Amino acid sequence: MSRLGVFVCHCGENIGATVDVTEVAERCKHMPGVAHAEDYKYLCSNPGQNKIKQAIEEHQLDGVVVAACSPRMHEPTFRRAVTDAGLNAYMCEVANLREHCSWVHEKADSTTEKAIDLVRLQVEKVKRNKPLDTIQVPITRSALVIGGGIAGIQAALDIADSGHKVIMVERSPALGGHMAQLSETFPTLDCSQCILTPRMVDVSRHPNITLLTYSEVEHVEGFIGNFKVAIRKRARMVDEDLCTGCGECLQKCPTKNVADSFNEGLSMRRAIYVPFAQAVPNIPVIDTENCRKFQGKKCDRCAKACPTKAIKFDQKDQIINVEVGAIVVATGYQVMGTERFPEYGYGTYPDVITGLQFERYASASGPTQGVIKRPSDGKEPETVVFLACSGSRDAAKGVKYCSKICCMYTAKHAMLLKHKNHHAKAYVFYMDIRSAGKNYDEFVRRAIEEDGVKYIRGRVSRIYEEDGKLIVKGADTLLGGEPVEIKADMVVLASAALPNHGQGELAQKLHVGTDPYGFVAEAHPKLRPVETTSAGIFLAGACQSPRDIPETVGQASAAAAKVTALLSRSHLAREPLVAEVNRKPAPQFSDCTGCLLCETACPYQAIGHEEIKDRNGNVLKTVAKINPGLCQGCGTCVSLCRTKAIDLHGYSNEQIFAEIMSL
Amino acid sequence: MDVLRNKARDLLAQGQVQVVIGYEAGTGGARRPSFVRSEADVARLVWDADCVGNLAGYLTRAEIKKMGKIAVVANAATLRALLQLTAEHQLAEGAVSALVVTEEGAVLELSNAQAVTEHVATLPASLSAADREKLDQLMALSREERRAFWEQELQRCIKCYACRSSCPMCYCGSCTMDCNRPQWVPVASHEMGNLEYHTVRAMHLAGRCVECGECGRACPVGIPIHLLTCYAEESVRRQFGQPAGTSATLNYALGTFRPDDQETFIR
Amino acid sequence: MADEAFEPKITAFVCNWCTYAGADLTGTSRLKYQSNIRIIRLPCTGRVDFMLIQKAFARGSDGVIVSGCHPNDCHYTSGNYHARRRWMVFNDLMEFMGLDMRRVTFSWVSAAEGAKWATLVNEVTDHLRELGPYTEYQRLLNAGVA
Amino acid sequence: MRIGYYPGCSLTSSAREYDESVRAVCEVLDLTLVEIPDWNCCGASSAHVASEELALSLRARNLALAEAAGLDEILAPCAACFSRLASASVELADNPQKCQAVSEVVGMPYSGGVKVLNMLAVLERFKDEIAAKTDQSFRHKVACYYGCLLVRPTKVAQFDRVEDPQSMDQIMAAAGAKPVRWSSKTECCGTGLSTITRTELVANLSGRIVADAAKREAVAIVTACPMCQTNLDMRRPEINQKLQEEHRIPVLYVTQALGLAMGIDPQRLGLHRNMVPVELPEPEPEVVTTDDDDED
Repeated sequence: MSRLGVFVCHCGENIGATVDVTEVAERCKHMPGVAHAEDYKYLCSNPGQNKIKQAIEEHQLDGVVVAACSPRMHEPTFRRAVTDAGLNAYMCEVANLREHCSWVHEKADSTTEKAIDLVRLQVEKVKRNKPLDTIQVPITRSALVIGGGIAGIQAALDIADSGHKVIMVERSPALGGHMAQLSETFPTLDCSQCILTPRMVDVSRHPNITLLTYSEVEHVEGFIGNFKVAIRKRARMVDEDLCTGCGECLQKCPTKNVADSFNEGLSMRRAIYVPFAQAVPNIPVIDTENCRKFQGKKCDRCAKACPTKAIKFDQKDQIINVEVGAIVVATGYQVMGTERFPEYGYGTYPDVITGLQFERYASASGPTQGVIKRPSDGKEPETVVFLACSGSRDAAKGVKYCSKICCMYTAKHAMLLKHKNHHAKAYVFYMDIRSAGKNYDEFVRRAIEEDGVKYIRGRVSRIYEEDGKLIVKGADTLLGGEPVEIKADMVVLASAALPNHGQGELAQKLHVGTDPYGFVAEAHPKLRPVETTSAGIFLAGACQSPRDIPETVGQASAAAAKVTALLSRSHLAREPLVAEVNRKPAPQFSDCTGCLLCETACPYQAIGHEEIKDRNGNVLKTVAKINPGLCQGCGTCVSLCRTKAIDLHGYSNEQIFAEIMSL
Repeated sequence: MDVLRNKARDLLAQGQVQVVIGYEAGTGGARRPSFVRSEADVARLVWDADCVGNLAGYLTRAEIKKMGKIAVVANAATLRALLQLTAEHQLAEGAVSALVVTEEGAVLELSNAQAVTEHVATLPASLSAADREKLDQLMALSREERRAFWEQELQRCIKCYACRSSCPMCYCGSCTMDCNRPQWVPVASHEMGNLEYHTVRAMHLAGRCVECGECGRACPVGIPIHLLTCYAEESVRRQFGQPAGTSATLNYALGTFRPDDQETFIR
Repeated sequence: MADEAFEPKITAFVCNWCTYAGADLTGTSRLKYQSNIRIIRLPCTGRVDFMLIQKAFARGSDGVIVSGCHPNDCHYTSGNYHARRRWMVFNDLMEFMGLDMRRVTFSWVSAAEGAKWATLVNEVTDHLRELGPYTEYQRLLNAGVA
Repeated sequence: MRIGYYPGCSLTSSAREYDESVRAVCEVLDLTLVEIPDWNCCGASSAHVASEELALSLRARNLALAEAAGLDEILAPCAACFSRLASASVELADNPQKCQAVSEVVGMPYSGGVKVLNMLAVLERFKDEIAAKTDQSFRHKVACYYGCLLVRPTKVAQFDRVEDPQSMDQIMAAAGAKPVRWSSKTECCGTGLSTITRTELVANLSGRIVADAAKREAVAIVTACPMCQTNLDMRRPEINQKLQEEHRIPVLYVTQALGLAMGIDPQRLGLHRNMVPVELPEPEPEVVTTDDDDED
């Protein structure tokens, strides 16, 4: 017979006012299995907890019911107190007499009766509790960073600096992401290459970081602390050890008409290329779609030109399997193309370009070495119109959110235009200017006051071509909605920032949720912004929602801190309230019949199966097996199981049955 | 009839299968299962309109599995049961091949799940017209009348569990009824116990029942309990469109979900 | 229940993350509701086995409330979706067997809907008081047993 | 192929040439037009301003007549009729209560299934037959002008792209013409109030369209709406006076242009009724396109 202790709290007046606490304590004394019952003014106070500890020793109690406030409040407190007294934490239950009884009912016998029922309910439950210990899950003390932009670079460096191994996977042939494409960065206008290149070199030189470029995550399985990741390292057709990066092969390639995605299609590149001059690693890649050799034609000029014979046309994709304890998603964003704007010509007007394309024009390493030109005839545009909020904050385009960074980079673009061509005219059509960062608004004011950029508050309804000029039809809502028509040489759309292409598939591979727009979903918008609902998978940067560089770096270091905290211990302690498949002696071995219908129901893919074999290895039975590291204890499988083979610690079938029968 | 026998003889002769489960003439013209293991006994096999029993129930028994490769004479419900059992990992792929006697009298040998799936797709639903009519009749009654009907029927249940042992989908080694810590369903065959047992069984077959009617035929006191499981299966098909026994990799309707499942009663 | 006026006995199975927290909020906002209900805490509505509802009635409840997180809010991402499917089939089957499903209330109550919990409990309690004791089911308890 | 035909008031009066050319072209394409028996005015100009219920009932009656005659699709060549009838069809499509209410007013049952198509949507289905039936003699640069009601509002028209429609361009290309790229496909021609009351507005707006077409060396402007035709064609003197330029570019209905390309006698296409005389220059020489040589 169990020896239980019942402690009824007055909670000052909160419970005592409407529930006859002493009556409850008195009636509990006569409940079968209760060895000791008392009431006290403030059980959660130190003296209150000490009373419980003393009673445990004095009456050799093997279970405790504390009738007080909501377990969501002080369950941990009382469970810690009980452990101090040498009793297993999970042999202590809390009856909610305050929020669920005294505060919501008037003072009456029925209220006291209800309180007694609620205590009896927990008493019956505690009788069937089993002592449980926290689950220790071993951790692989290394991390995977997906994405080689500034977010991935910062996260990888921070984790590597804390002494843990990092594997970085970058889809394009080199690090840098979108930041490498930028000319100068707001609000200080320092050139992006100068602040990014050292970091990229650090990554390539860091002893703890294994850099896999031109590679993608193929498959992920496992759970926090124990992820198994298959990475596809696509064939570059260039042997990375032999290649010295001399660039001889780049000159010899006959195919010169491939649109260069690094320059956002503004210039052409060859079939063998390095994305940009300061690329890390500085090793070329053969683009098999456009290389003649791979279209069946005879050509091996690059191989002939290579002094170290590094070109290997027969290289194959490699699948690299790694084990990591944590994953950081830092896959960045993309900008909406001009083809998504019917009112601005469906992308058919060459001189209507995106912000990223303007960045390439403004960049010294760009197709025009930093001289702002226009795509149609290469002339330097006299009048340039910038359109803020192109596609963002526009339900018709399916992008209701504000892309956050465009107000700042639009002001920067206009400023750069004026710096490079003093008598050029820059107009910006805007709805509201959102420049809320440090020194941000001063930057925009400078563009307006010192550089003479004309800001027009209004939307542009249509752009059409006439005599080589772009007629921009808008309205100026500050001048009473006067229609405005500007004959522009070039129009730059500050188009919406969207989730990067392939973000959806990656999220599915990682079992990570995405929000309705396709950005990675954070665990909690305010309290857990760098974590995802899948334990052990963190996120940083614009993959979660549009974000500028300062915030991205901040978030990357935050994610790295979370990873370092996770990897700092060899084992991970987890709440033991998990489900378990029962086991029995031979010949049945378990109630489970191996139908495995629970496997598909588990939201955490925690249920696999195992084969029970006899001594010489032939399979006697296949039964479900629950991985305690992954199981979060929701109980969906427990109520699904037809043979009741699975039970949930803390909310077992027997316990709940007993609770029902105690009413 | 002899086409079937010849086929069985060949299979046994070539040792492709170790046993052919079919029907043989029972007492008083009834049909009962027969387990032919040698060519000599092949003559016992019969096939006609009375062969309605669902032989799939035997496929999950350990003693039968021990016999080695099995061929089973299959009607529509047996084929559906084969697929559902494969979907629930009770039958290994290709462990059982089905012998189907077509109207034209030819014998098809369906030896893998894919062949069975294609054949099942061509077959009509196996709920008999009488049962269909009975179900509609019951649904037309008011709640109180239905309560009275089932109370009166279930009162006669003696908890012999014949329905459970005859059902091909009730292969569980230990059933909820056998669980006594806690005692989910009262063992006694009083009304409460009977009602809860048949409710639990119907819920356990929702989305899994192949509507073969075997339980209704097996009930010694003649309760139409197959209507309960057929109704539960139909409810799943109507609401979630996932019919049981139509694919070897079917997702169990109550083990999966769609975020936009429509219902009208949740407040 | 000693006194003569009938007071319905109600059992509630609620999920810990939403409805239990919602009921806590009802408490902290000092909203009043009738005290017939007894709340049983479960981690998720996915943990609610239809047999629990049967057992509650077998134990003499006149009404059962099962409540959890709204779809898409589940702490375990899909527990409530699974629960909803089971309730849809269970509801349908009970109607077919003629049981009085007016006595079972399924609902979504989030951690922020303290007021909704209070109104729900009051409404269900009044409705059950109108329906009276669940003699139809409780009569089965001792039917056919000597 | 059989389709309901709703000429509407303008095709039986001021736009008779549109009606004649539609019938001529459909004959060649062997598309039988079944005029809706006893059709009534679609309430285009004023009904929907006066009373919503009147407007809906007027339009619904035509749809009910079509349904009674077993026509599940109606061709309404005039853009305004198309827009009015289509909006009724969309409004009643999945709304049994409204259908019920309207049926009572109209005195005829209407279940909501009739679909309304504009001229381009119908011609689009015959692109191959058009290519086959035309003798490539109409190799002229044309400016395809869509106006507004053919493509807008999107919920009603549900046709082609709003800002840069392509259907008429493709139809004319199938007939051998060369549609020019220009910026005024869907610019307003000044219809609405301004044709009668404020003609100078029409001169300004339509003038821009005509000037843009001329600048692109288009030989003709092609339309599919009587209102656009009126403004671009009949108001040409005011346009020329406003622009101080002499524009003699003719304005053809799409069916008139197709008729010419099919070699139908101009008289049967009603070309003599066009205000700006239709004098087309010699068709452009056949340019044999060879695919450019492949680099070594």
